[in-house]
Amino acid sequence: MAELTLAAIDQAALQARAIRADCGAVIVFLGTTRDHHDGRRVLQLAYEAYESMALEALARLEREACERFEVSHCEVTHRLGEVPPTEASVVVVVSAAHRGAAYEASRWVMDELKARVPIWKRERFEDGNSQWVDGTPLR
Amino acid sequence: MAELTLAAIDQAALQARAIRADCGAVIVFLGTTRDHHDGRRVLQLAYEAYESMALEALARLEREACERFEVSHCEVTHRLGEVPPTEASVVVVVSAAHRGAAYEASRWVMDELKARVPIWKRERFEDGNSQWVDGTPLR
Amino acid sequence: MQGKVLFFAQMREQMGAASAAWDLPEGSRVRDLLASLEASHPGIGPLRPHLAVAMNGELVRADTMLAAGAELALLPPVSGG
Amino acid sequence: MQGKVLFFAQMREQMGAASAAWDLPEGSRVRDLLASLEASHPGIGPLRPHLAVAMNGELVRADTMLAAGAELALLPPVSGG
Repeated sequence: MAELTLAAIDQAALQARAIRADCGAVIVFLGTTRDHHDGRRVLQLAYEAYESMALEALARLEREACERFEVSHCEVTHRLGEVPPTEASVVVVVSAAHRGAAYEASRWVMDELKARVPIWKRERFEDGNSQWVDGTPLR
Repeated sequence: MAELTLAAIDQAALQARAIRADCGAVIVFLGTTRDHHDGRRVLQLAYEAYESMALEALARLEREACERFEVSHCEVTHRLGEVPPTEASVVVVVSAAHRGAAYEASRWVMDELKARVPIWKRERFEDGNSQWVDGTPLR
Repeated sequence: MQGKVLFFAQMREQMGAASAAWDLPEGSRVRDLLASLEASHPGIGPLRPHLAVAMNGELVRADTMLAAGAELALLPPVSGG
Repeated sequence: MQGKVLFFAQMREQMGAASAAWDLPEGSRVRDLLASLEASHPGIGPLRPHLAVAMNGELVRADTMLAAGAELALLPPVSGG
């Protein structure tokens, strides 16, 4: 089930729900915070969301992934608030009988998430400045 | 570092080594044991390997993945011996600055692994029979 | 006709608030709301062409009629992931 | 000229052993080893066209000359993953 969380993402729980006896492939995608952007050192990322609409959009991505690809299970959790470097801001877990569909669905979910979910990322730099990351028009 | 193991694969350790502050994307592929094959119930899979050559082949896949794709880290562990349903027989972890390269590298490693690593899978069925799974000529 | 409007990210910072009430004549459209906000906060001008607008959680166009009591949301380009 | 040969998967089961010693004249090739094994174990005939052969851990062709002391390995189609 799609989730937004202020705490660290519980990857183990996501993965436990995805592993099924009829599936041969599980793909876990973790989007992690990088410590540099355009040559500047990033101390922290922070995310905010229009939560009700973002949750609905994530749930729709999960459903569409199962309709468009031969996958049995798709679940997305996005973290909000401050995310320190190397921690995951988003985790997508997909399971399928065969790996080809699992790779395609996972990639599709991440591509769509970047354009269809009202979430915004702000970078805080070592020099004290911070800025909203250039985004994609919501569709 | 490529590894063959008789015990359950230590995914947490693999993943901890893959998460780096300069990488925005980590992809974990788990190949898990299915409980059916061609309509028959599979109780257990067992793997055997020509271990020295299989380890070298896995290590070569890791190196080639980093050369062919823009990925920072690639590590593969394959389990040997008996693997109960829903447990992972193989785990591939790839990290990269950008997710496109990570997806491509992970998929490439799994495709190549199926043809380039001397490992064999035997299925044991509910009816007591067992058989070697149809394979791919080693190249 | 009244309702609420939510601001996010850069839009929230430009407006200096996370939300506001709107009060516009019957028959007003989304673009009328945007124009009235820009009149009071000219700083949002550069952002305006890049905004998406949601009404009650669904994306709407600039010429969509406002509904009484609706929750609008002004959404700059998104950067989740 | 002597060496060792390893058998895996179906090949191991057909041979009834995981390995054997080989002893062939100087100048023998991989295909001579395969032929001598098939002579003593005709059951491997159907497998033979599908086997890959490694010598000291590297894949070799049927016409590769055997090296004294080499470890050969007979490798049925693989199914890792």
